[in-house]
Amino acid sequence: MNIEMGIRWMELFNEEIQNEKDYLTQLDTPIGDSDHGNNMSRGMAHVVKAIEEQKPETLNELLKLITTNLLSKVGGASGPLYGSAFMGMMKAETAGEEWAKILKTGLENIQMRGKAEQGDKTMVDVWIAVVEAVENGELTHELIDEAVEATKPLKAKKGRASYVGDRSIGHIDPGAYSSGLLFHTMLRAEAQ
Amino acid sequence: MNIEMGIRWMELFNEEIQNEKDYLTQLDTPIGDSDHGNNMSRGMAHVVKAIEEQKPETLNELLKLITTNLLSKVGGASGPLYGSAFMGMMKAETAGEEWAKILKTGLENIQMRGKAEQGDKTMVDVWIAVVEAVENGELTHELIDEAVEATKPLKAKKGRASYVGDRSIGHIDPGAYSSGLLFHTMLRAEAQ
Amino acid sequence: MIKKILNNPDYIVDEMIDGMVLSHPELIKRVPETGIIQRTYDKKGKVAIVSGGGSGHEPAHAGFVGAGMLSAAVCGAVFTSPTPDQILEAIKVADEGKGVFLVIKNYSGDIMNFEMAQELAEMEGIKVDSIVVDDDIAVEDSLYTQGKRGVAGTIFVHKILGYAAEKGQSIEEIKELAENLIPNMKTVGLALTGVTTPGSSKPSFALADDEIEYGVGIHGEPGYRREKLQTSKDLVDELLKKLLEEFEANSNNRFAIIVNGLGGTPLMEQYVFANDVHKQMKDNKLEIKFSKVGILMTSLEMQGLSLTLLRLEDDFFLEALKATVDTINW
Amino acid sequence: MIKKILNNPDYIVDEMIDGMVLSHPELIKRVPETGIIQRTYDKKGKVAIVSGGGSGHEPAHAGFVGAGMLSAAVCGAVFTSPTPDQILEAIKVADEGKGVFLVIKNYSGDIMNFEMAQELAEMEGIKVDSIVVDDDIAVEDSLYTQGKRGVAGTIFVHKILGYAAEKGQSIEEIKELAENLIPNMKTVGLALTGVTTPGSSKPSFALADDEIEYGVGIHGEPGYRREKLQTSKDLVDELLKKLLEEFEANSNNRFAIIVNGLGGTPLMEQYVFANDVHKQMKDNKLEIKFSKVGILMTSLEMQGLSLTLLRLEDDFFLEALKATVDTINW
Ligand SMILES: Nc1ncnc2c1ncn2[C@@H]1O[C@H](COP(=O)(O)OP(=O)(O)O)[C@@H](O)[C@H]1O
Ligand SMILES: Nc1ncnc2c1ncn2[C@@H]1O[C@H](COP(=O)(O)OP(=O)(O)O)[C@@H](O)[C@H]1O
Ligand SMILES: [Mg+2]
Ligand SMILES: [Mg+2]
Ligand SMILES: [Mg+2]
Ligand SMILES: [Mg+2]
Repeated sequence: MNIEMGIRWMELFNEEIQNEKDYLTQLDTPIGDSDHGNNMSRGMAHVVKAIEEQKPETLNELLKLITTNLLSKVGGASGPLYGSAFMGMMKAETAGEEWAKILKTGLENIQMRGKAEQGDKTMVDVWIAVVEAVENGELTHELIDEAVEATKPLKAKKGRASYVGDRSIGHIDPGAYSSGLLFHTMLRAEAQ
Repeated sequence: MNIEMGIRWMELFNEEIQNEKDYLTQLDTPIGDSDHGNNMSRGMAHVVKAIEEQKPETLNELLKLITTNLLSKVGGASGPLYGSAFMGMMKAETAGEEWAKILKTGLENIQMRGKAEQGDKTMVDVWIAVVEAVENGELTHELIDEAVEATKPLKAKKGRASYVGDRSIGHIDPGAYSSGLLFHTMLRAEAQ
Repeated sequence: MIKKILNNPDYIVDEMIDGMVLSHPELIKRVPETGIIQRTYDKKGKVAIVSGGGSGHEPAHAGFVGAGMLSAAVCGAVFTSPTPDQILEAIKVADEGKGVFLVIKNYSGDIMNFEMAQELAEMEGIKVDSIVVDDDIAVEDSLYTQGKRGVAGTIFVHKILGYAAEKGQSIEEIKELAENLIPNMKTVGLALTGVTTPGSSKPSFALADDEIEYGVGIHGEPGYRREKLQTSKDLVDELLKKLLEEFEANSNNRFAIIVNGLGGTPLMEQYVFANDVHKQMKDNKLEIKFSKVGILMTSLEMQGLSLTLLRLEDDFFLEALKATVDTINW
Repeated sequence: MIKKILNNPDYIVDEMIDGMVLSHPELIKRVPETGIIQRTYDKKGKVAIVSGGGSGHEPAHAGFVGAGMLSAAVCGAVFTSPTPDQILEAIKVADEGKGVFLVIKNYSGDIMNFEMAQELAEMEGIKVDSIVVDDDIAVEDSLYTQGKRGVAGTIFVHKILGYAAEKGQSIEEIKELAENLIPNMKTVGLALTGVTTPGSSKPSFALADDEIEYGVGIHGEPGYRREKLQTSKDLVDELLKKLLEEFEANSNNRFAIIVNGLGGTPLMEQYVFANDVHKQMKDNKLEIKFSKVGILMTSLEMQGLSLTLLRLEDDFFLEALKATVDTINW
């Protein structure tokens, strides 16, 4: 990952979020409160606008910008979680870590903030699968899709979806889906 | 009219009102506020209950009982109007007037209270037609029906129906219809 | 069918009154076996302000009974004026020896029942006077109709007359105040849905999924025009234009306003609408000195709202509106 | 499609806040370019109580900002917790030098955002403490869920802590009071309709024309059971049974209650329901010392209501509830 790739990544991620905004909200309807599409769309619009205006020149500047914008524009549960993820990533980047370790630190920060474990049917499930695959150099689009899809049969134990208990079974977790988009676009940005 | 006939009249009128309660409310929907059925039903239920309990022995006692119950139980526009009608009738009866004159005094009291003229699309239209026919000794069921039906093409100038202006045209006036029931049952009570 | 939380439509008003009194015993009490809600407040030899009308408009009027506002409110059946005997009883329990002033909304039924009660009370030696509120400009005022209806502006009348009474004004002064107040107050409403009375199966009128109706009354009376749903800005534009036409050109540009929810419209939407009212009044160089936003005079579960403008011709109006009162819902 | 009065769903909260502030400039002001509503009331060196959360629950929380209740409220997007920077800013503007006490509803989003704000404020040297309100017993509390939600009871928390702050209690005393209060307060709700967020085309859940749902949340979260519509008596019976099971047997039988309309249910129905609550509480030999009926914590235009019981373990609770405040909507 470098600064050009990182900017491309955010542009692609924003495009996907705007395209899939309604679908994200739709996922957040049976097991949530119908706002995940709006939340991510608002946040990512600000991220790309800030990139255009502030023209970050290093990966570290970019990660910092992503962090502040997600933290201050998303709100809800996903705002502090994605915000914490990028804050952790920024710190690991400052410490000179490599990309796999950077992503892993992002995941650790999500878990520190949200206390979710694997199998709780949250974005954490996707992050765990992705971080492991990146560490082994085997991240693929298929693997991401599978990790997202794998949240479907689970019963939610964290977040709003936990309120509906057994009725959360059979639905993809919206935060898992948006994290899927994050990593799909990461792969595409790296490949370009 | 005498006390037995009068009691029969109220019993028959009450039956019709309860049977036609929903229809009266339906008439009061496009050009009113959907309560004429409820109002008349509540009032007449109290009238027959009071007759059973108080067993009036003269026509005058009966008219007084009808007056108080309609005045204190109906409310809305029809309560004071029917109440005033029977109050006038009671007074005319006290003065020893004959039935045609008694009914005419009822009508006068309605007009004194409500200020409606013939053709304003109210119960007054039916009362005028009926009083005239009784004076001439030619009241029939057909004549009553025609008087009720005749309110349909009119534009309302009094009461709630006047708010809808031209849109009141084409609907039978609910108070005219309930007055029609009053006089149909009067004829039937007299015939029995 | 519209879903409602109730037991039996025939007892809905009765149970509602009991619910109010049980919930607020420190402020109000029920005159037993009547639809009269009276304040618990000690009598002090002042003029009593009494109002009433059909039910289904809550918090009007019982929610405005208390120190500084109404002495008593008479609750009729749903959308049905209360009867003269009930109004008479309210006059009697409210009287503090200085006379009773009735606030009547301009409907045939209300006028006739209150008039009869007034006659009966006067026969019993109680001094009674009254004012008829007819703020709803949606209906044309002419010799050939009942005239304009009384709607949400009635709450300002309660507040301002209630203050005058509390200040110790005589019934004659209150009458004069009321006669100054009414011509300066105009209201117009709009509905997103019709309304279904408890126990009926059909709404008063039906609007399509993208329709609104301008100029509806508070008893499900249809209005003056049906249109496609528009933005809040455009709704305000229509209502404000309609209202301002009714005020004569005048150097006095100070107003008090009510944005009144009709029962089913949430506060969020009422405030978005209020924001547009404030902005457009400013564009018209008109100053808003007092705003009241919320549910004050409703029509059961109707979605929609009304806008009231009161021109502050008299400084006393504003002083009265700002005074604190002790009621459930002001 | 559900009809709403608005201009653009993206600006609905922004315009609502402007509408509130323009309508009540004597009570509240907006911190420019934020979703923060602050009271105009002079600072007096007391602890500040700050609350907030997603919008769409009006009058909560901005309607409870004012003397004797909240110092500030932070409004997030519709059904979306506000962000840490906004909460931090609210803490800063509210602080009177004696520390800031946060009232947080138990949702992942709220907890995380408020927690981050608290960390940031403490880094800036402001004393901050907080309580998490989780009164909604419809959701089972277990290690495997987020736990119970914070709903209408939150308004009693604002009122009681606001009174304590006004009385000059320290942040430690307020924390202790809050910790005594929360376990004594339980709420459960029911819906007649689902709810549609501004801009979406589909409701959160759909109920048939004769169905209700017990145990819904205030963000369109479905509840614990769906049934045919019943009488008010039966609805109260179900909710009360469910609530009373949650209270340990106790010699103290004095309660305060909230009958809270969810946004689209008129006051008339709320009072019919309140009447049944009062009667059935009495049948259970439980005494109601204080009632609050009306719209306090809504869910946009949802039809339905919730019932809150607060056991009056401490005489201070009742004293605080009865105190007068100067807010728009208490
Ligand atoms: N404690 C948590 N840990 C990890 N992820 C969580 C947690 N709580 C919620 N989430 C994620 O957040 C997503 C919901 O985000 P969003 O809808 O934007 O916020 P909210 O739930 O506040 O409405 C869920 O789908 C889930 O993936
Ligand atoms: N001023 C009036 N004079 C005569 N009849 C009237 C007048 N106003 C109303 N009515 C009659 O009353 C009927 C309506 O009665 P009702 O629905 O019970 O009362 P409300 O109009 O108060 O709801 C009308 O159909 C009409 O016949
Ligand atoms: Mg969500
Ligand atoms: Mg009628
Ligand atoms: Mg009526
Ligand atoms: Mg949310």
